[in-house]
This record gives sequence, structure tokens and C-alpha cells, in this order.
Amino acid sequence: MTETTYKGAINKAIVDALAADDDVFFLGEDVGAAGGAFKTSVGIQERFGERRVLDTPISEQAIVGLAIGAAMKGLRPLAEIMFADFVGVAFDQIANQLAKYRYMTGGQVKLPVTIHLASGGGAGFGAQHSQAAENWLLNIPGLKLAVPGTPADAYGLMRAAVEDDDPVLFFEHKGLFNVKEDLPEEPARVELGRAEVVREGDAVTVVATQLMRHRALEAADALAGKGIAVELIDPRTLVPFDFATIATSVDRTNHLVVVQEAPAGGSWGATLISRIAAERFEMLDAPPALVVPPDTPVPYAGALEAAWLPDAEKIAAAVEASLAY
Amino acid sequence: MTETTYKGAINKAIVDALAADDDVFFLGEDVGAAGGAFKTSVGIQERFGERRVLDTPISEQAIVGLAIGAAMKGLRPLAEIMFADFVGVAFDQIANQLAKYRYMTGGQVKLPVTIHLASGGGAGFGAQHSQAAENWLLNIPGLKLAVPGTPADAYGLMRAAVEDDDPVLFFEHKGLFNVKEDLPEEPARVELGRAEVVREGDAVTVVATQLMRHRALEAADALAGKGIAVELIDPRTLVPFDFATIATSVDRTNHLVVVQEAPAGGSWGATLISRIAAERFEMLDAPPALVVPPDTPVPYAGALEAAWLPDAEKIAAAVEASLAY
Amino acid sequence: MNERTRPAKLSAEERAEQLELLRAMHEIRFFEHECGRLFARGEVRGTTHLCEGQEAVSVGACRALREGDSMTCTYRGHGATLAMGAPLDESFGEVFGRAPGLCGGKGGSMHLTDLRVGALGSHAIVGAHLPIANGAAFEARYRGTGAVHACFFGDGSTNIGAFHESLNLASIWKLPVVFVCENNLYGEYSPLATTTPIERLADRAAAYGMPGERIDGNRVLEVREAVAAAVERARAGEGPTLIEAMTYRQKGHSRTDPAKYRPEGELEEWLARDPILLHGKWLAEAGVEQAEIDAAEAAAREAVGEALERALAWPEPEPAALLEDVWVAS
Amino acid sequence: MNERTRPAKLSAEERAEQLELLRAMHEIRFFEHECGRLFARGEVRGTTHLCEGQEAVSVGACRALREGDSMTCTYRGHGATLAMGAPLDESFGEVFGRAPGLCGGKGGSMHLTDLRVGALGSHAIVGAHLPIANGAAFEARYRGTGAVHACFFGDGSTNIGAFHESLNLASIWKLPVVFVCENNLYGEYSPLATTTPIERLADRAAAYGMPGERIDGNRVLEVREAVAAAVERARAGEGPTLIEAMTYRQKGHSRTDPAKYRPEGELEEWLARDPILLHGKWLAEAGVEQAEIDAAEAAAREAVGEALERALAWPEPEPAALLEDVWVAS
Ligand SMILES: Cc1ncc(C[n+]2csc(CCOP(=O)(O)OP(=O)(O)O)c2C)c(N)n1
Ligand SMILES: Cc1ncc(C[n+]2csc(CCOP(=O)(O)OP(=O)(O)O)c2C)c(N)n1
Ligand SMILES: [Mg+2]
Ligand SMILES: [Mg+2]
Repeated sequence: MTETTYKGAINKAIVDALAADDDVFFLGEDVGAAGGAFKTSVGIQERFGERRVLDTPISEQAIVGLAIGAAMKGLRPLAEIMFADFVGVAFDQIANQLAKYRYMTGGQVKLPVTIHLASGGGAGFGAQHSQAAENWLLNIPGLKLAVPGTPADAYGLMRAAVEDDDPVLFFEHKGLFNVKEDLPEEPARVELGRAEVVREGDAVTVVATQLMRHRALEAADALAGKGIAVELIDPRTLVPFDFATIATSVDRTNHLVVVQEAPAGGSWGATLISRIAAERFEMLDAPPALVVPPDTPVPYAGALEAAWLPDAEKIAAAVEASLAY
Repeated sequence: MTETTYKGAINKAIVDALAADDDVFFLGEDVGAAGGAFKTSVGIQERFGERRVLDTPISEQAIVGLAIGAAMKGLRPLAEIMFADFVGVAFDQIANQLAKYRYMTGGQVKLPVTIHLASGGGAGFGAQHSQAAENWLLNIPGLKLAVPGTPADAYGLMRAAVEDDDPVLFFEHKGLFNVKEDLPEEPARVELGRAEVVREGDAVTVVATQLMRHRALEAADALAGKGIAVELIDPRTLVPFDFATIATSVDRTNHLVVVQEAPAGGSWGATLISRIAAERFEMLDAPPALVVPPDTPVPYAGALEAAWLPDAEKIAAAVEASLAY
Repeated sequence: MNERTRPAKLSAEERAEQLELLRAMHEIRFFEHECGRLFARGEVRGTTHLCEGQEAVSVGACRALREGDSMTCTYRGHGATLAMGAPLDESFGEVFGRAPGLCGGKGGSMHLTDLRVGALGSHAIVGAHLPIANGAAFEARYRGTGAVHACFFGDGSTNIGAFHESLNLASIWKLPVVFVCENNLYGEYSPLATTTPIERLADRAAAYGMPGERIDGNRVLEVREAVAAAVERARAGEGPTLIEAMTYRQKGHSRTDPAKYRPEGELEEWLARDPILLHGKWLAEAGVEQAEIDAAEAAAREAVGEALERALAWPEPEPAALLEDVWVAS
Repeated sequence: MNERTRPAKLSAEERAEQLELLRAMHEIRFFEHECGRLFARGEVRGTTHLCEGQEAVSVGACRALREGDSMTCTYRGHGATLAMGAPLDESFGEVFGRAPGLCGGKGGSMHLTDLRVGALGSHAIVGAHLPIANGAAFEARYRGTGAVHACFFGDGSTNIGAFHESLNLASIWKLPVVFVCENNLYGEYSPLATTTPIERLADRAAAYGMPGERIDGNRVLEVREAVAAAVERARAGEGPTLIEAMTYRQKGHSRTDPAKYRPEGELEEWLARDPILLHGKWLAEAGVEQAEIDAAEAAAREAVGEALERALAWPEPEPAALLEDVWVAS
């Protein structure tokens, strides 16, 4: 076992993916010589060379499109879009080409494309560099969305993403880069579509990903002190979504609190709650709760951004409100 | 009163908006000399000239950006993006610039930009020209979203959108262009954020927009024959969203069926249901139902596209299932 | 007409080859006539964009490719897809939304795709396939297959961001791709001069340090020669080329466009330079008998007729197909 | 150095004007030194991108504008925003996220905006402000105000789609906008030659039928003259110009970048051509006394120091501010 950061786990996953299969190549802005804007790819071009690790111009449409075309011809591209917010400039390629191409051609092509992007707030990057942009892609059938919250999941989901025959967008949270965990020499793949029960409990089901998973865990610790046993579930991928694990938990706890760092409208949390409401109506003893930031862009000032993001206190309060209902 | 099509109502609204205020100008691909790809702007450049009605190159980023810059300087741009699916190529401008600019500058600017786009399926345009793309924009605070379902609403919402000081995306449904209605010489504005109770009833609340509103009405007719009184509500704008009207209705009917032509993930319907579940938990006698297409791109073949889109039968079945619960 | 494409005494083999080019153009022309006719009859859904008048670009460029090469094109893609060798019946089947259609009926007229012949797809978002074309070319270089990719697009498409990003990347990475711009003078209803501040689109190549050449797109041999030279360059690892093929869209933009915006006489001028007409004349001047020329046309007409009959008899997709082909693995 | 910018005997007025340019560059330099220092102290959140070494472009270009003109720039926008006249204290306030900051603390270092002085915004998505710049210019033409807009962006930004769409539209509509490309040799950590197949970015103007000019971006007078000429052209209704100002980013891309990728000696060469140094020499050659030159520097230092003190004393925004400024009307 080696203590590994989230950032290091991503690096290792990319290295191992490249080592495992010559059909995998890796491209993006400054991923090569510079080792990545977030240093997630340090040393990778040195090891695999410029044939397989390519620095691109600032041209996100060209990056994603190249990945699509190469995948159609049988390669397994891994592309980096630096900040997740920049999916905006490649949105057509992702939404209208990557997601639909297989369907539109009646299954003639497969598109084993992985795109990894740094998402999330809390670090003072302002409105255009802090978004949980995975929520922009939920209404686009054809994309798988991975949202790892730990080093093990970052490694395991990245490997699974690159080996998956369908397009996967892999969002890494900027606030977690330095989170550490002991990992074995060959960490396991994490199946896309399998949630993790982070902590067992029978009082209330809390669902959260990435930074919010860690804050929910903090909340769960605090609540444990009060004798409230939270069951914390991290879905780990938003598409495919492991509804069964959450539903089973809700069947037991009869309480659901979903926490996310994006506003409610069109979010994965709202989607989950609407489905629980439809399919587990009788199992709920209290209204399902969604803990979210307000309907505003991400503010820059420290005090405002801290108020914008849900914190452990707000999460704990929502849990207590649910139980007090 | 004059019998007016949905298409004609849009045309009239654009004409009246241009006539009312010299700060309004209108730009887009082929909106001028050719009168629009959908003929919604026939005759408008002839009347207002090339200063105010401008044909652009095929450059959606440039179109939306120009509208933003002009609005910052005090104009009220009305831009057309031909098919709503093409928001993909201008997504950064819409999501990261238009929606956030006011907030990011601490309120220094206002952005009275209206963008109108043709959305929706059912007409055999295939996967890249048939989407209800309004669902891609729900998680982006700062955008108002109008989804008119009738000629009167098309007119009234377009006028309100252009006169509103905030960005509004106005989605016109391609399947409704020839829907007719008698309109007065000076049709009323429709306030953004005010739902219409299309049909009153006390058995179940059905919420639907655009093409689905019409199909829901069909379903309501059929159900009326069976003695089931549907209350049909059209929110007309997704942001701002008239939650109160729907909640009040659900308080009375205790049943909610939401119908939309987009898959469930990250949709407005899921968002509504999650909020009703949270805020009207006790009022529901049955699980809230979401009637949606399957999680696939829009298929081309007639039989498949017909199966993809919810129809009156499916809507009626969902209503009956809710009541039978 | 340049030196290489002037008619001369043809060997039997050459004659067959030249007649085959004519036949291929006729095939596209007849195919599209049927699409137009059946659109009016309601067999074609949504819309369809005919390339009538532009067949020499499709045929000339695609016949400069070899097996293993590939091609992407636009919603106006019947010509290029057929020129790559997609079967007529399955192409019709796709346009009509039938189960045995190229894409199982899920794509439609705007999305004809046939991987078997290297037709990687017809794209309906302007410019969106240029980045994808780079990807296909990248694979060839990555694996050292020697394959080349040809990417078709219109004049109006040269104003969209994806065009710029793609040509830049292709050039800096010296990808084996040939960008074939079909300058048919209009983007939808807009004449080029109203949307584009320069007249020669081939000149845009200079912004990418790439050769750019303007050619007569209505002369199938000129197209084939120019594309062949670019393909050779690409295969040799020297990178991409931008070719601007001057041609004309004889029909409206799509089936609902009567094209009233054309200046008087313009259509007539271009009809007089119809690519099928021009190549027919060339053949005659090269001494090919009229009977052979007519036979090429008849063969195309017959093949199209038979394919149409087959395709019209095909069933629509089964309902179960709706949920298939989203994922490979799930 | 061209004819017009060679030092000559200066009138008192001219001397004051030239010293003011020097002072303005110093002001930016001192402002950014503080940003760097306070970033290390944690007062600046996230990241900050310094334009150290590029001050002549900011000052030279913005001083070629007149009241009513406007400007957009990038995340590396301290220089241009200050050069337009944004108050030092409110600019610091914004960088530190304080309530009286230019944007009430909601924007931050990457988004300095001051509408009062025509600084329409610093944008953090590469290329995203070029279309917006066109809009500001469009308004001027639409209302006939005679105003011109200057748009700053980097060399790396010339490879993104929005650049292409914007220059094309600006040219075909002859919008009164001046595109100022600050070629500082790098986009983040990538030298231009690794991402761009041509060496002179000014040459890209030809693809848009627009004049393009490469200038020495480290000579404030050369910048001012070139931009003034482009502004005049724009005001006269003759359309946009692309100016490529050669300059150098003396610091790393952002505060976390030690810039180890630079070839040896490169930084030193450019430090010897530092824009403040060059203009100081120019002044000396033009007969301006060293004391006056030093006084300009001292004035800038003092102004920055005072502004900093004020800004550091300002409070963070009230919690209520979180929900404000999303909508005008709701
Ligand atoms: C991004 C985008 N914008 C607009 C359209 C609508 N549209 C379809 S074809 C077309 C004109 C394209 O012109 P050109 O590139 O010259 O090709 P042609 O149709 O002449 O073959 C337009 C504007 C689109 N499909 N995609
Ligand atoms: C669309 C987009 N892609 C990538 C980035 C990340 N990024 C920020 S600055 C930068 C380099 C820009 O280089 P250049 O245009 O030369 O400007 P400079 O930083 O040198 O001033 C990159 C890639 C971004 N902000 N936006
Ligand atoms: Mg064209
Ligand atoms: Mg640079």
C-alpha cells in the first residue's frame, strides 16, 4: 500500500491505461511537456513520448472532435479539457456528436472516448472556473458521467472509463486533488454504475458526490455524536446511475437527503429525488430533501463562496429536519 | 381578432418589438433577405432595413457574443439561432458569458438579450435537429427560458422577453408553427414566470409545455369522456418557474403527472417533481409521475420517432395509473 | 482545363475508367431525383439536401482515394457517400427510414454513414465533422496505416469556429487529411459575399501554413487530379491541403427552398456547365462513342431504379430498435 | 522604432504626456507586484495572471482611445483595466474580494470590470470576449456614436474558434474594433510554435480581408501609434484591424507557474527590453531629466501603496450580496 493523493491516483491511472494498451493515447492543452495545468500528468509524456501524449493548441472543439474521429477508427482516446467549465466551447462535439454518433449510425461505430475535466468550486476561481458542469450533460443520452470522490475511485473509474467502449466524461474535483488514501500497487477498477455505501446507518440516507461526499461525512460524524446513524452513499457515476443501491437504502431508512454543489434546476440530485418520489413513494417518512447552493453563479469573494457551497452544518441541519419531520 | 398561426405570431411579435423601440435589432442566419429558415421573419428586413435586421455568417458564437456586447452598451438584441440543437456551438457564450456577466460584474451591466430558437421533435429531422434543448440550460442560473405552446403565448412571451432586462432564451416548437388561434390586433404580453391553467379539473394536475401541452389536452379530452377531470397547466416559462400555481393545483388534486418531450435526466419535469415531493409531500395521494421519452437520441424513422415521443395515450395511461394508485 | 485533364486518345482501360466516372455521377443524380420525388410523396421525412450539380466534386474526390481511406461529409452528403461505394438500396433505405437502411433508419437523409466503405458520416451541424475528420486522419498516422481522410464541407462552413480549429490542428500535426470545400456560392440562402469578407476561400489556407488551391469543381477530372495530388502529399506525411472546388447547387438549399434569391441567368449559366454534361462532352471529344456514353447513363438509371424498388419494399424498424445502439456496454 | 516614435525635442506638454505613459506603466507594475505578494499571503484567492513585461501594450493601446471608447481583455487583464483608468483601490478591492471592489468582490482578479471607464470586462474563457467586443463595436455603429472598441487577447487565443468567427464578422460588417493580439510567445506553458503552424499571427488577418500588422509591443509609443492608426480607420467606418504586439510575459502563466520551460537566456533578453526600461531610455534620450523620470515612478509607487492600504481595510461583501445581481428584473 502506498499513500496516494487523488491527483496522484489520476496520474497513475493514466500511466497504467497508456501502459496497458497501445490504442490509448492522451491529448490536451499542456498535458505533455508541462505535465498538466493541475499537474495530473507530470512525467507522462516523458515516459510515453510525443506519439502517445500530445500537447494541443487551445482548441477544445478540435480536441474532442479528434478523439471522436480516432475512436471511430478503433483507437481509445483520452482527452483532457482543463476546467470542466470549458465544456461550453466543445458542447456541440460532446452533446451532438460524441453522445449520438453511435445511435445515429445504427450502431456502426463505437466511441471509447474518455474526457477528463477538473470541476467544482471552493477554491476562489470565480464564476467561469468553478462549476459542477456535469449537471449540464444529464439530459444528453449517450454519455457516461464519472464523478470520483476519493483517490481509489479516481483511479478505478479512470481505468474503467478508458476501458469502457462508450464515451465517458470523467470529472475530477479541484478541491480534492490533495486528498490522500492508501492504495495497493494495482488498485482495482471501479465499475461504472456502482455506488459505494461510504458509511452504513439506518436513520437517513444521504447521497453525495465528490467534495460534498466529504462534507456529508463530516456531517455524519457530527450527527453520530448525537446518536443519528447516517447511511452515506456516493453514486460515483451519474450515468449509469446505481438507483438500486440508493432505493434499497431508502427502503430501510425511509429518509433521503441529497447533497450537491450545483443549483437544483436540472441537476442530478433533482433527478434522483424525482425518481425516488415516483418509485419509492410509500417508503418515505419525510419529504426528500435537496441541499444545494442558491440559484446564482459561483461568487469569487471568500465569504460569499463559502456561503454558496453547502457545508457540513447545512447538511446536518437537513438531516435533522428530515428526521424531525 | 385575426386568425394567426404560431409562426405568424412570432413574426408579428418581432415586428412589433422592432417598431416599439429603436434599441431593438434582430440578427441571425438568413433572418433578413430570406425571411428565416422557418419563415418566421418574412418581410421583416424589408420593413426595418438592413441596419436593424441583419443576416450573419454561420457563426453562432459570434452571433450570441455580439448580442451580449451590444446589450452591455444599452441595446436590446434579438438573436436567432436556427435550430435549438445549435446552442451546442454557442454554449460557452450562453452559459459562461450571457448568464453570468451581470453577476460577475457586481451588477454593473444588464443584458436584455433575447435569443430565439426552434426546438422539438416529431418532424423527422433526426438526432441533431429535434431536441428539446431547453433542458440543457436549467442548471445555469442567470438565464430565463420561455417555451410558448400557443400563438398567443408565442406573441406575448416574445414581447415580454425583448422588453425584459435579463437574458431570455425563447424556444419555439417546430411542431407548432401552423397551430392557429384568434388574436386581437394588439395581443397581450405574457408575464415571464406565470403559468396558464389551460383546463381546470380536480382529479389530477397535468403539467406540460409546447407540443406535449397539446397532446396532454388530447389526453384530457379523452379522459373527460371517462369522467376524469384533468387540470392542465402550462408553465410557459421554465425560468422563472411558476411553482405556486402548480403547487396550489396539486393541493387540490393530490395527483401530479408531468409530461415532457425530453428524457428524464436533468430535465425541468424532474426538477418540478423533486420540488413538489419536497414541498408538497403530504398533499400527494399517489407518486408524482413523469411521462418522458426513453434515454436515447431522437431517431429518424417515423415509427421510431413516434414511439419515442409521449403521445396522448401514454399521457392518459399515466393519469389513470396515478388515479388508480 | 489543365494539361493533365485534356482529352487524348484513350486506351480501353482508360475509356472504361472515364465512363465509370460518368456513370457514378449519373447514379448520384438519379438517386437524388428519386429522393426529391419521394420527399414530395412523404416517404422522406423532415428535409433533404440535394447536391445536384455538385456530383463532380463527390465523384472526383472520392475516386482519388484508395481502399482504407475514409471520408466525412455534410447533410448534403448523398453524393459523397454513394461515391465512396455505399450501396444504393441501403442508402435509399436510410433516407426512407427503413430497417435495412445504412443506419437502420435511425440516421436519415442527413446522416448517411457506411463504415464498410469508409464513409464515416454525414453531419448536420455545420463544421462539426472537421474536427472528427482530423481524428480519422490521426488514427492513420498513429498506426502508420498510410490511410488518408477526405473531408467535404461547404463555403458557408468556413466561417464557423470548428473550421478554424480543425485546419490549425491538422496543419500543426501534419495530419493526412484533405479538406475539400465545395464552394457552391451559397450558404443556405446567403450568397458568399454577404457573409465572407474574402472571395477566394482557398486563401484561408495561408492562415494555417497549408497549401490552398481553387479548382473547377464541375470538371470531374480536375477534381480527381487535384485531390489525388493532395492525397499523395498527405500520404507522404506532408500534411493537409485545402481545396476549394467551385461548383453550383442547382436546386435550393433544402427541399423547401425554391431558391428565388438567385440572380437572373445564374442557374442557366451553371446548367450549361453541368458536371455530367461537361464530362460527357469530354468523353465525346476523347472519341468515346455516344452509345457508350448513353449506356453509362442507362446503367446508372437502371441500378437506381432497382435499388429504389427494393428499398421501398423494406419494412420500418421494429419498435425494439428504439432502445438499441445507445451503448456498446451497459 | 519607426520615424514617428524617435525621440526629439519635446514641448512641456509632450514631456508631461510621455512621463504619464511611464507613470501608467509603473502603476501597473507596482499594482501587480502587490498582487503577487498578497497572493502568497493568501489575500488573493484562486489564481492571478500577471502581465509584467506587457505593460506597454496595455498603456500604449488604451491611451490611443478616447472617452466613450471601450475595451475588453482577458484574465491577464490588470494592465488593460488600469490603463483605461479603473481606480487602483477598487481594483485591489476586487482582487481581494472586498465589497467596494470593482465588481463588489464577485468577479476577482480574472474579471476586473469597470464600466465607468469603458473597461467592459476581463474574460477567463480563452477567446470568449472577441465576439462580445464585436457587440460593443456594433452598438457604436448602430447608434452612430463614433466610438471604437479595443479587444486584447493572447497569441494562444488565435487558435480557438471564437477568434475566427469574430474576425470574420467584424470584417464583413466593418465594425469599429481593433483586435490587439499580445504575442508573448506562450499560451500557458506552450511555446507558440508547438501549437500554431505560422509564425506571424498578423498574417491571419488576410483570411478576413483585414489589415494585419506586427509591432514591437514593448515600445509604448509604437503601440500607441499603431493602435491610433487602427482606431482612426475604425472610426472612419473602414473596419477592424488586427495588431500583433510582440511582447513577453516576464512571470509564469499564473501564480503557480515557475516557467521552467523557457529556453535559457530568453527571459534575460527580454528583461533587457523591458517596456518600462525602454521608455525610460527614450525619455532620457529625448532630454527628460532623470529626476522627472524618477518622479513618475515614485508617484506610481505612492499611489499604489495608498490604494493598497485603503483596499486592505475594506470589508468582505455582506452575505446578502450572494443573492443580488443575478437578475435586473425578477
Ligand atoms: C452550427 C449550424 N448552424 C446553422 C446550421 C443551419 N444550416 C444548415 S446548412 C447551412 C448552410 C451551409 O452552407 P455551406 O457550408 O455553404 O454548405 P451547402 O449547404 O452550400 O452545401 C446552414 C446555415 C447548421 N446546420 N449548423
Ligand atoms: C476555452 C479555454 N481553454 C483553455 C483555457 C485555459 N487557459 C487559460 S489561459 C490559457 C493560455 C492562453 O494563452 P494566450 O492566449 O497566449 O494568452 P496569455 O496567457 O499568454 O496572455 C489557457 C490555455 C481557458 N481559460 N479557456
Ligand atoms: Mg454552400
Ligand atoms: Mg500568450
